[in-house]
Amino acid sequence: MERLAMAESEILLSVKDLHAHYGESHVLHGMSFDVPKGEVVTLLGRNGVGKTTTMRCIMGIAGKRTGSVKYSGTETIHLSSNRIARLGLAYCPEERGIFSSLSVKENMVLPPVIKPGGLSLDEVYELFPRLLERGSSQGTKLSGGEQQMLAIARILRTGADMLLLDEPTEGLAPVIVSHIGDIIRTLREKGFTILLVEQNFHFAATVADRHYVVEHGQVIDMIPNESLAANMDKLKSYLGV
Amino acid sequence: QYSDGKVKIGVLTDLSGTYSDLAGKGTIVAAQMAIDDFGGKLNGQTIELISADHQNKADIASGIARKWYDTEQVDVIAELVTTAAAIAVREVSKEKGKVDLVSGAASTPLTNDKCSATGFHWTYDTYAMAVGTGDAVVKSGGKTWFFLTADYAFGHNLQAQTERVVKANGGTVKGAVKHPFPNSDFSSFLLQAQASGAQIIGLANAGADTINAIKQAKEFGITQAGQSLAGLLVFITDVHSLGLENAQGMMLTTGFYWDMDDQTRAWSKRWSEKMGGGKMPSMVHAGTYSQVLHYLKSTAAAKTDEGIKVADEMRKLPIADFFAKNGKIRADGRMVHDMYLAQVKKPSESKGPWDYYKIVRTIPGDEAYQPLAESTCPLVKK
Amino acid sequence: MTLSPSVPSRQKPFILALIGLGLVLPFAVYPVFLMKGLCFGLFAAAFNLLLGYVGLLSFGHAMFFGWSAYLTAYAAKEWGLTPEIAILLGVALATVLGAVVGWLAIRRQGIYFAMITLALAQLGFFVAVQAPMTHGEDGIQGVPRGHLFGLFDLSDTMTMYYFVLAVFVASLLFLHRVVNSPFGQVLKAIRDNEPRAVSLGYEVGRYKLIAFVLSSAFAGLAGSLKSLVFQLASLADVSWHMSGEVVLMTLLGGVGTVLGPMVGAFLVVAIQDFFAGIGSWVIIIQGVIFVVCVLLFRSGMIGVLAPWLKRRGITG
Amino acid sequence: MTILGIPTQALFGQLLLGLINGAFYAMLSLGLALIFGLLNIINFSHGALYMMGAFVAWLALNFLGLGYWPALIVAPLVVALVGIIIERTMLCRLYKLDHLYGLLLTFGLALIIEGLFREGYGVSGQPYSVPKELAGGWNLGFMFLPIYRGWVVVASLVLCLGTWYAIEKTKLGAYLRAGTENPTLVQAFGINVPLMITLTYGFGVALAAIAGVLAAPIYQVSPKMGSDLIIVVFAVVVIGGMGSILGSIVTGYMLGLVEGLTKVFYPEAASTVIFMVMVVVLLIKPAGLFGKGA
Amino acid sequence: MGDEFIVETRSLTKEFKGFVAVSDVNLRVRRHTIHALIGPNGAGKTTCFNLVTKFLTPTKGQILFNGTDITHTQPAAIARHGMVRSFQISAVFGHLTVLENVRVALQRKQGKSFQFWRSGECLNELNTRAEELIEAVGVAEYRDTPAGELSYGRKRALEIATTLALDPEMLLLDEPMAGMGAEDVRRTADLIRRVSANRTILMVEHNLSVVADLSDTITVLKLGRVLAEGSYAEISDNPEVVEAYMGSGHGAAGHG
Ligand SMILES: Nc1ncnc2c1ncn2[C@@H]1O[C@H](COP(=O)(O)OP(=O)(O)OP(=O)(O)O)[C@@H](O)[C@H]1O
Ligand SMILES: Nc1ncnc2c1ncn2[C@@H]1O[C@H](COP(=O)(O)OP(=O)(O)OP(=O)(O)O)[C@@H](O)[C@H]1O
Ligand SMILES: [Mg+2]
Ligand SMILES: [Mg+2]
Repeated sequence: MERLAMAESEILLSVKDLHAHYGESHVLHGMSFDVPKGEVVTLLGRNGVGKTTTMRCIMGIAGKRTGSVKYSGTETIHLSSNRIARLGLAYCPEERGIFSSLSVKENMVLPPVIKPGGLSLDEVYELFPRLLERGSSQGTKLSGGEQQMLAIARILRTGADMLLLDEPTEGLAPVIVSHIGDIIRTLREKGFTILLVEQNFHFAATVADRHYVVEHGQVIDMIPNESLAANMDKLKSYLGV
Repeated sequence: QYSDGKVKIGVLTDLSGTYSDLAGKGTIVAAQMAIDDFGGKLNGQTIELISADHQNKADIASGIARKWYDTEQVDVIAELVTTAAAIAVREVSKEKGKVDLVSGAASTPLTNDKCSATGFHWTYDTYAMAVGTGDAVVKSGGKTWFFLTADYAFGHNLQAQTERVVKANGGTVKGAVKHPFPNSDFSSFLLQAQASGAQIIGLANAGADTINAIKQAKEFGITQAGQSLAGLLVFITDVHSLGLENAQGMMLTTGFYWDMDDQTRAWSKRWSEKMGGGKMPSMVHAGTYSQVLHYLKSTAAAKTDEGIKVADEMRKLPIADFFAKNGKIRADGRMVHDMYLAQVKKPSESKGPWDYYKIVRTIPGDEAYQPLAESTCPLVKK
Repeated sequence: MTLSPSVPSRQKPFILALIGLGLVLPFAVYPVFLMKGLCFGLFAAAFNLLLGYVGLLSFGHAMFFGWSAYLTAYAAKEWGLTPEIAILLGVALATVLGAVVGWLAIRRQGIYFAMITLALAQLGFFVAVQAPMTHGEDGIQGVPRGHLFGLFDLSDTMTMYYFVLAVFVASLLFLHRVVNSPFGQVLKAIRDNEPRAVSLGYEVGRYKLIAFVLSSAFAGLAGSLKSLVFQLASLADVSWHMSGEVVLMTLLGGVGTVLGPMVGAFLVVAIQDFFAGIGSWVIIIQGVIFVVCVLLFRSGMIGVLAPWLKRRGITG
Repeated sequence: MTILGIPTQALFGQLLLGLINGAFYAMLSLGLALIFGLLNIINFSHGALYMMGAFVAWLALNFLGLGYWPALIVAPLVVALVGIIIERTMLCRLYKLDHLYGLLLTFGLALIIEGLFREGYGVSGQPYSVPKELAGGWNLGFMFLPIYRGWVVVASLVLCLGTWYAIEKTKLGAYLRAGTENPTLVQAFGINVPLMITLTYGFGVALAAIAGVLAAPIYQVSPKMGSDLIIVVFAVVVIGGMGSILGSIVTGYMLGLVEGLTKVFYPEAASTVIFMVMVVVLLIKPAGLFGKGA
Repeated sequence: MGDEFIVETRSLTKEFKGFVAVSDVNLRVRRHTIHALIGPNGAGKTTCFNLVTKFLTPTKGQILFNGTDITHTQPAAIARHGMVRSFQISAVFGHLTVLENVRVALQRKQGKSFQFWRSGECLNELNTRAEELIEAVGVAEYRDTPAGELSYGRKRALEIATTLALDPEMLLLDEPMAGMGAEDVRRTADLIRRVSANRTILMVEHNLSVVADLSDTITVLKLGRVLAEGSYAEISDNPEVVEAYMGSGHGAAGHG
């Protein structure tokens, strides 16, 4: 509790009344939530409620967006995505976004280092040894899970303080999932702030500090991880489990 | 009897393509000058002029001709650079019984198997080119020939005509190479010509192709090494863009040169002014003037705009204007007039802009053009 | 290749009104111009079958158009065949060429498909330049229109017009049918996601080939008609400019729409017709129109008009 | 000595000439491949911009008195500027769409540019003379090689290899390639993709402009010089493998040679042989000689 | 092998430029069972799938389906023989509506697909069946939405409906649950169980609770080779499997 109180004074990312459209369809209806510095925060919700869209809005790559997204005090809603990234955000997309014209190694070193403080290449390979073995292979020739690893691995080098991970455990073997859990915890120790979208709330529970529940493009509830057990029934009904 | 009470002349030419300098807008201006000089009116009605761009394509030419005859009450179509377009229009004109006047196109089929009772070929043709340039070159010692030929009907036709003249004069043809049309790089073909060892490299092409071939021959030291080039169809506009430096000494045949006498100079000056200055007319421009004027005179004389009657009248009337001093039209539609063999001046000889030619010889019309007896035109009674 | 979505228009009264218009129009507008529009409209519609519904951009359709035109012209002029037989011969040639080119090209996609078709069409062009039968630059001129079925004198412009209109309407209805048939549905699926279609058990290649052959046959039909209307078959019909023109017509009108290609064709023909007299400007104006269309009216004329038509309840 | 009835001397000559043509193909297809690679746009106006390069040189000479060497700098800059304006005002609206729209737009632009130059300067071509320093020629024994043509080959080789090195061997190249596939994501990594795209386009057309200046003394400076070439250059890019930098360079030179040989044995087919090669290559190697994947 | 096994591979091997992705795999899938293929990432599961459905050509080895050798059969033909697959990365027809997506699959059996002269109306007779299918996977409310606009999870559901529409004898599902919410996972699992009657299913899935729940037999691949095979209980007792795949803590990080 004490930590939470302290965190409130240090909000790293603050989303207020965010709206987004894809063409005619209105997808986010006034999304608002805060991510305190140094925390791991998840967005939970059923399929299609707008979790991915929220992440894309934060990164400035969703079509039409209005409202406010502040990152460490800077309003980003009108910035282009490269400027946003340079503020210290890094994004691991749901569809992975591995480049087929680049080798695994090239994919790995592609995102430019934005600030010091990221992991070194050796550290990254230590976390994902499989990627070293397949280094010269064409990016998209990797298996689904390997691509997922690569997508996470490559943003760890950039030195971004805040990581946006969209379903990072999808398609990964259970060993690797728990491995990723370890990594997220390690990153949190190192002071990274992480916004996580997850379907698997059992997993989310092992890494997160708090959970926002999303429905119809809005945040409808916030559950601190400590009180997750107490709120399990409520959560299950939100997620339709 | 004027069918619709007015006379309307269509100038169909290349306004945007390769031949738009040697023909193009200048022919419209020339036709308008002919109308003005005629008095601008016929039978109390203003003579109308319309023009269009056939882009050197047979299909466009034929489409426009058809539309003009069907919907625009056009009585005659003039100029028609490029054989393919000229033939296309000839077919339509024949079908509709209208007169067509060819100035820019070169090939001899227009007065042979493609001839018609209402079709005329005015300014020059490949036969005349061969007689002029081919003959002169052989006689001045160029006995062995190699041809660079544009690979389409016109190029083949020009090569064939020239070969005939060369052989008739005791020359020999060592070979020929067909180059794509259009073509910008002649180095390879020139090298083949060089390897043949022929004294003369005959350029059976036109416009930009000829220009490029000449420039590149110089670049590759072919002329310096003793072979000569013969441009078999060269217009003054080509000489202009080659520059005298590159073109000097070349023999060429033309139906008209602006600086021949007072009449030609006067007309050319007028034309040049109307064109905005800085240019002199090619034979195609002058020919267009001449043919339109003759058409108008004949229509007035025939007192009708019915194609076949006007055509008959045209054959009867002699042609005497600054372009053709003693022209006459034959049964096959050929307008026979004197041609000129010219040599391009050296830069030092040139006194000013467009002072390009020395006229070497006048070729009498009957010698310049294919004898009627050889024509394959069905209209020629034998 | 994903292009603007299709705008179905299946309202019968609207179509009937258009046909009615087609019947009376030649009394107001120069019929040869209308015939040209119809021929190119048919050509564009055939092309659209491939681009709009299979997502294949052929850059060599002039080959079918042009060679069919040549054979029809040759058959009518040199062999003196009646127009319907000459047309059938032309279409048969286009179909065979379509089968060969299609067989070679459909294994590739996207830009490679476009380039293979272009390359093969260039070979076709080369043959046309070299073969004596085509008369090179001059083309086959003065083609007799002859008597349809030995009965109707096509040299009469109006008779010719109604013949062309009939063929056009029948062809367009047929193509419309193809697009909305079970076969057409599979084509759309293939366009969207080819491996998935394979996994559902469709021999993707065969569907594409059939579509290609149909498209080339109709392109051939358009070429044959054109050669009779203008009594001329020329190199322009087989050149890559013609292939490019049909792409432009289709895009201007609206890809994947039934009426779009026709509208585009009339538009292009009208532009060429209207600006024919003014030299280089015709090129510049065409260029400006393409640029404007691509930047502002991307879904083509029909795509832009569709919402408007819909509001008025004209199209479905 | 003869090979297939052609004296070896002549054969060498033809091969050398082929190489010179190849130098132009390589420079043009390189720019085209670069633009296709990053913008996914088939730049139909490439030929027109090449022509513009030559015209800028000609205009600079006739109106500003700037000679060949300054033109070699000025023309690419001017054309790159035009390219950048085109990219910023028009092409940038098309990236999310099918290639086809880019093709159409640039096709339209090509018509406009070419039309304007035709309107202004006619079509018969303007002369542009070889710079004094490069006049004359070497007698190689088997042929007379104009020094200027030798210079063209050297200049083109240096340019092509330099570009290739910058793109394949540096980080910049990786950005370019990744930007082709998923520009949104690359930008979300903090790279200014729009700027990169604009500069690439500018560079690509500047290459075309340099080729144009190099061509001016050899051919006429004519509004048509680009449209004659563009289809062939497309073929070169496709044979090399769309978007492959090395592919377009090597194929450019190679096809120049093939074309040169065809001119000896069957000149009528010289303008078609490239398409024959293209059919064969694409049937055997669907992605082109140097292309990856299909 | 008679009737017992519907699919059998013999020494199946696939190399990519010197890298062996699948090595000497002998897989036997018993008729009318649900057979799961699991293994660490990059073990070669998808590659195995691609080999069996002929989207890849094996370097070595043989594949039998219903006793016939299909090693050299075309992929589309395999689908017509009754073996249909889904894809790991979702695959729908983006411009077709949800209903049309399913109908495209139903249409194949109808046998009218080459009939380009027939009106599309004749496809409406398939609507009832198609609606049942989209209802079953829970996307019925999007019946007329273009599939491209669905969220990821719903695309997956639609893909399963499309696959089922072919009523295949043998179904290959590559990670059918990936990206699905817990709710959908449960519904899809039910669906798979329901459709498994009279069918054989081979599936790749990382969601262990689903695997445990559904599968009769499990084959574990590792580095392209078969590591173990058996029921869930047998597999989860195998220390090698636990180490290579499940991870010691898999209970804690377990799937919903
Ligand atoms: N490109 C698009 N065009 C139109 N609608 C879209 C598009 N992408 C997403 N949508 C719609 O936006 C809504 C939110 O999608 P989003 O991808 O953000 O959901 P999500 O919460 O991430 O779901 P999932 O868990 O399935 O990934 C969905 O209803 C979806 O159908
Ligand atoms: N076309 C290819 N070229 C080269 N290597 C490949 C190719 N396809 C797959 N591989 C390699 O083969 C191995 C097995 O890949 P596969 O996709 O079968 O794994 P998987 O078991 O399905 O893994 P996941 O659970 O992550 O999806 C991987 O290491 C991958 O990099
Ligand atoms: Mg999502
Ligand atoms: Mg896999």
